[in-house]
Amino acid sequence: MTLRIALKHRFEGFSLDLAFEAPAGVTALFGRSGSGKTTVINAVAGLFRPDEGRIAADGVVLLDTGAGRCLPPHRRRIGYVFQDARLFPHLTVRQNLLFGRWFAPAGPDVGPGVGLERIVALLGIAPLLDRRPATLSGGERQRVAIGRAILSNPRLLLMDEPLAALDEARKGEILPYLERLRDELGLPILYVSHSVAEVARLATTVVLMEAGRVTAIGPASTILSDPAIAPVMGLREAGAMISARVVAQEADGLTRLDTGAGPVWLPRIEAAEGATVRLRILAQDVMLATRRPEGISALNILSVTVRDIHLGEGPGALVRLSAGEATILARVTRRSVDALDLRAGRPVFAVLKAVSVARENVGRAGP
Amino acid sequence: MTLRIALKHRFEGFSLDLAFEAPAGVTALFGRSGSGKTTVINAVAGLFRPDEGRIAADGVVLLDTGAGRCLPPHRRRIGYVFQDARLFPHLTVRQNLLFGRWFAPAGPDVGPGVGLERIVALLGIAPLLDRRPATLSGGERQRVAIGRAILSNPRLLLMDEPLAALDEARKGEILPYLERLRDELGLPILYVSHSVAEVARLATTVVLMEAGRVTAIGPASTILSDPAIAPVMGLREAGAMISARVVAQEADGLTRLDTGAGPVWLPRIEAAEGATVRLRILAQDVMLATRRPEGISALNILSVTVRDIHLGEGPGALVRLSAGEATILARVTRRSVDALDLRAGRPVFAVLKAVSVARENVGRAGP
Amino acid sequence: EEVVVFAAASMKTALDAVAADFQSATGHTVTISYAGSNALAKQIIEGAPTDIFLSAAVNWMDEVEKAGLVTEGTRADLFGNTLVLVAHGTDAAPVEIGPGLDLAGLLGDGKLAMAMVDAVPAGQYGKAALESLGLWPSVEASVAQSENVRAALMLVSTGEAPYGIVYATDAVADDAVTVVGTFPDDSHKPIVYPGALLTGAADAADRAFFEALSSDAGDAKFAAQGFAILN
Amino acid sequence: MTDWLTPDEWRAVALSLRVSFWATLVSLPFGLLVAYALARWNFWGKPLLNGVVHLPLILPPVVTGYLLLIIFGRRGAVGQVLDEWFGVVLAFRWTGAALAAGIMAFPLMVRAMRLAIEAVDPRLEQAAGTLGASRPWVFATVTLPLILPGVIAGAILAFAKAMGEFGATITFVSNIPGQTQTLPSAIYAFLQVPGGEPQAARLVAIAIAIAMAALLLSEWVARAVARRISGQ
Amino acid sequence: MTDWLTPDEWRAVALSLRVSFWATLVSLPFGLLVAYALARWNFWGKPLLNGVVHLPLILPPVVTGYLLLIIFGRRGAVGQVLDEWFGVVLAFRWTGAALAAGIMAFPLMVRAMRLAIEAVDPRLEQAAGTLGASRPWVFATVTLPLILPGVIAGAILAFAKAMGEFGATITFVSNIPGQTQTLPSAIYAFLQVPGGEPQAARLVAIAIAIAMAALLLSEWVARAVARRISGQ
Ligand SMILES: Nc1ncnc2c1ncn2[C@@H]1O[C@H](COP(=O)(O)OP(=O)(O)OP(=O)(O)O)[C@@H](O)[C@H]1O
Ligand SMILES: Nc1ncnc2c1ncn2[C@@H]1O[C@H](COP(=O)(O)OP(=O)(O)OP(=O)(O)O)[C@@H](O)[C@H]1O
Ligand SMILES: [Mg+2]
Ligand SMILES: [Mg+2]
Repeated sequence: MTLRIALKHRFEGFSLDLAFEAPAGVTALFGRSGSGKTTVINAVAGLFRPDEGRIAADGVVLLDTGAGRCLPPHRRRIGYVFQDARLFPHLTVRQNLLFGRWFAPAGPDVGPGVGLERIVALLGIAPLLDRRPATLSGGERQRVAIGRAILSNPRLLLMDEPLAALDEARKGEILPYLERLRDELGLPILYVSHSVAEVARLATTVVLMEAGRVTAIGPASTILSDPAIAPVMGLREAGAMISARVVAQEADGLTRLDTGAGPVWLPRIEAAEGATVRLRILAQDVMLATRRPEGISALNILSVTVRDIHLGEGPGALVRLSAGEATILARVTRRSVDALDLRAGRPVFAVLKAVSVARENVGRAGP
Repeated sequence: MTLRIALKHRFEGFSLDLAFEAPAGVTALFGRSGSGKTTVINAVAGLFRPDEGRIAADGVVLLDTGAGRCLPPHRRRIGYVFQDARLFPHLTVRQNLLFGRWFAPAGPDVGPGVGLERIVALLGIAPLLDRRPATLSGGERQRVAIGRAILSNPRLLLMDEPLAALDEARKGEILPYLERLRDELGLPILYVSHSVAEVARLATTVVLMEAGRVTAIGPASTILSDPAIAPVMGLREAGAMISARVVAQEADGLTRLDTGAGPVWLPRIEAAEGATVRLRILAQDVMLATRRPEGISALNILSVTVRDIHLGEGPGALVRLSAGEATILARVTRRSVDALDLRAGRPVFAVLKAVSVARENVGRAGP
Repeated sequence: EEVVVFAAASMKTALDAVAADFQSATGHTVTISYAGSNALAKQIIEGAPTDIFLSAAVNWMDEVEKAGLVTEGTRADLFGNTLVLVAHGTDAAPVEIGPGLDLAGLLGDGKLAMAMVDAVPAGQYGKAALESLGLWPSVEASVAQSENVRAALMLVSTGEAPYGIVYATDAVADDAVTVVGTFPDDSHKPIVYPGALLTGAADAADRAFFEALSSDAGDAKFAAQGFAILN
Repeated sequence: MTDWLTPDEWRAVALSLRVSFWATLVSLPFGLLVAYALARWNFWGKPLLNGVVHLPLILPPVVTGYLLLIIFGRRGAVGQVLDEWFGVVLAFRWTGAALAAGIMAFPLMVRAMRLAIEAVDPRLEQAAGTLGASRPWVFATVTLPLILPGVIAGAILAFAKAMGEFGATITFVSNIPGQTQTLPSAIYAFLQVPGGEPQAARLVAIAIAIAMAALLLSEWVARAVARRISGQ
Repeated sequence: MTDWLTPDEWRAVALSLRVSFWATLVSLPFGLLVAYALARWNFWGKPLLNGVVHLPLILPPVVTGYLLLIIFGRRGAVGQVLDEWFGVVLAFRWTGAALAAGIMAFPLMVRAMRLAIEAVDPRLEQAAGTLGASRPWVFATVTLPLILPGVIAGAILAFAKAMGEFGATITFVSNIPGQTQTLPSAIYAFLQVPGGEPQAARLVAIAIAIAMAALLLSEWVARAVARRISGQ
């Protein structure tokens, strides 16, 4: 499903003017607080009617102010996880979860575990089923809201910072599930998050927003490895995405992958041999060496070539490296650039610890 | 100020039973969603009255169910940033910010920039001052709530996931300010967050909670470098805190520090020469080598000794290293443990990239 | 000087006229409070600052007298009234009111509008008259009782009820109803409007106005409204 | 009990209950509709509707009763239509008493419901919309349950008012024992005759008892509903 | 205008306005207090208070007026005390009419305010508490502004009711032109005499016009307040 969005609206002190196209998969809206992410999402859901705009999902026109067309929210079949959970206070958690079911088009539960039990178990809200929302904790509320939206069997999911109130462990459980929704159900998701890690893991497409405008849009791997964009996301989160093929699951718990630039060992990745996964390698996790280091704990040493060097404002530099087909980013100090005499075309070794690719930075390859 | 908290309460399906003491500085409550953090904070604020409990701030008894004493919230002078912002819908942003002023004890603005203009500039909410909360974005709302609590001139600040809805850039602006509140005003803060980075940066004391109980408590440096506790926080966030003295600000934008285990260069730290700062060094950012590596981009190579090795469940291991007085953690694969023949007492080199200590992991040394 | 009069509401038109003349002749002010006789009597008993009470019912004047609030020797039956049967419309045929009247037949499945037969004087008189004529049992079930006689008239006037029993004074001004018969005087107790000077009345103006009510000019105003002039 | 109430009085009590019950029940959906319209819709003539709804409050009851008579009486514009087309006669029937009571109570009912509707967070209704609920369904599954305390308050106000209504009722449908003689009419009758106060007091006591029982019941229900929502 | 209203009628209009205005204004704080107590406090006798507040709605107005006469009349228990100790006389004065109107309107006012108070999110009040506001201050700075639409609704209901109040007023303070003759009493008097209907109709038109004006004004104010809160 492709979602085409074009919006123009003026608030006092803030104006929105953007157009973009979200292909299938997860499209992440990324931008600072107040940049207009929720407003865009609300327009897609039909909760906000812009001065001018056109929104179409595949063939279906959801909104066309020019033609005076505006599908009401309940006819859009769009699941929405709100920034504020918005649970129904008069219904129990179970009734909240099943609310959308009453209205969803008939038919059996589709796809992998969109059933109530599965979702309840996944979200860890089984003990809450008979409670009412008033006394739930912040994170519990948000989890119920996620479940409610998914269970309404939508054809498009809008998620506005769904995991912000959750702890790392819970996030780690929910993220793979969202990946499965994306991949196995092919459920398109418009996803707002301030966490680059989440975006990197889930997003197929990234839309960068600033003050109501789109400043960059593209496949997640391109946007997230673009050194020019890195400062927007925070330098610490700069990194590149590469695809790798699972070669073997080894006995000591490591998985061997082939990246095209040499073998890489990572802690066990749950994927069949031969499967393709995407790895996000943070620029700051990559060390460069002019000689192949020895007697060192890092397992992964790739031969790469320096493509270009971006000097930032501070003492750091982002070095773009060609690793076979793929691109890797490395963040080093200017002092090291000088000391190692790094320049475009020079072959070097990229050193990467096995453990530094965090579990959350390994995602299934999107569609 | 020391805060002594002892609480016992039974909800249906959840019981709270804990006692701890929060010394001066920032005390972080850390635990999974639903573990009782908000409940504890509510009790301190006087919004929740437990079955049994005693809460005292320095000499002042805020609550003592045994003695039937319960100071009403407005007499406690406690600023509270709620998990849901709770702005007053009928007041403008400016009036919301100044609300506490009407009731705060008279006196000049205390401390560094507790004045309205300062806070407004810091939080980036100047354009919103005459708006009403209804149309603010999620992050804008939360920022106003932070300002409102600080401006009420409290003697204790409670913050329940105050930065969860904010982008990295904004977080990066607010965190140093909270540090200043902590250090210069000596304002004690009880802080709930799911972000270990935030906790590591701000917290003097960390209280780990699980299912209504305290499972660990101690100085942030101890708790965060305890390999036994690391899994609770997420292995990726495991790391040690060390103190370092600023030795020199060098010309290429790096700061030279003395850690006791050798010199360390980091991107410019805004601190005077001679000042002490705390660094959080993530275990996964530390590489180990048996020989001093050469021709490598990493600037910081410390001679350390292996103290002990914690093998986890997976393919990884946490290696505790003695670096002079301090302790450093390194996360490596078991395969490397074997390959490098790491064992207690063995002297090795710890390799640390200058850029890998992220700005947010450098904090001012707390009190 | 101010004269305060509590008077039954049905006297309003005539009494206002008398008061207007009195005021222009003497320069005294006359303030008249019109309400139901029962309410006025209770208020007088509860200490209302009143000089003259004009009641539409004997029993409420009795109550005031019992309470010792009537100036001795001033109570008098001032006016009288007659009870008539009215029909809706301008062309209703007159009937002979007597024991032989087939009132139930006239009504058909319509209602006979009356004031409340146990509580309001007009209703009480009407019920007594029908009983003495032997008509009550046949029409009892068809009686629609109104809050007061004016409301009963309104039912006939709008055609909701084909017939009604009201005072002659009420029927005069209504073009939508026809008086089809008058109840014989002996079919019910005499309908009288007693008036009295109350003990609170101190000055000459009060007495003068009370007397003006019985003067020829006063009588003429009441007669014009259809009241019978007693004594 | 039977000793100290005459059969007519018993009938008045029973009739008052019947009239008030039906007046409340039948006006409930209309009240809800009007309250919703006034709270949420913008339409031409809204101030007019608002004014008309409040009329029974402003006008002396007798006037309301008179207007009802003119409109809904046998010869009234609406009354004739109702009679000829549907065979519904209101004049001099308890149904007319219920109509009068319902109309007098209508502004109270509408106000209570309107306040409740205005207090509902529209964002919850939006959320229901995104979950596939159409407007009517949103109303039935979200709005209505949330305003239930207000609806109950409106209903009990209407019931109480209907129990006490007298002026418009007696003007419109008169006072026919067993058909339209409600408790207030009976009380009124006793107050019209000297010495009737004790009897009136008896009936007043009964009226109070009934209304208090209804009030307590409604409070209890409203509290139960509110407690469910607050989750305690 | 002056042509088609007699001086007495003018006085009735002016008096009705005065009576309704003061009845509303004076009962406002009491209404607010009672509404707050019923909405938020738990105390012994709460059902009783609730019942008493509703009484004027349940009882036929004549009964309420009669009770007022007995209690607040010159010879009444309270009336005597008020007279002797404070020199306040209510009986047969416009102040008494205001009392009657205020009492009759009280249940409507309280209900509206109570619903509004119950709709206020207590978490906002808690937030105000943590910012140092004591209970009364929380009420003044948070609760009251938030319930303002409800307070306005309550006040306008009370005003409208007071404008239309008749039964209790005429029973309690009679129908003395210039002193206690309100618009509804004047209408009543005209309806009691043959040929008085046109005059009554004129007064009814005036009553409607006044009440509509008040209603429109209140709606406008309430909307402005609500708009501020919703931030548009
Ligand atoms: N009705 C309105 N009137 C004026 N300004 C508005 C209105 N609605 C939204 N805004 C402004 O539009 C901007 C975008 O709001 P939006 O909620 O889309 O931001 P966001 O990107 O979701 O931010 P956050 O990450 O903080 O949630 C904000 O600055 C907000 O204040
Ligand atoms: N009144 C209540 N009745 C029953 N359970 C309650 C009540 N109030 C809170 N709880 C439960 O107590 C637990 C702790 O809640 P609390 O809000 O303190 O969690 P938390 O640690 O703040 O979680 P989060 O990170 O999700 O905000 C939750 O499981 C919650 O459901
Ligand atoms: Mg947002
Ligand atoms: Mg919480």
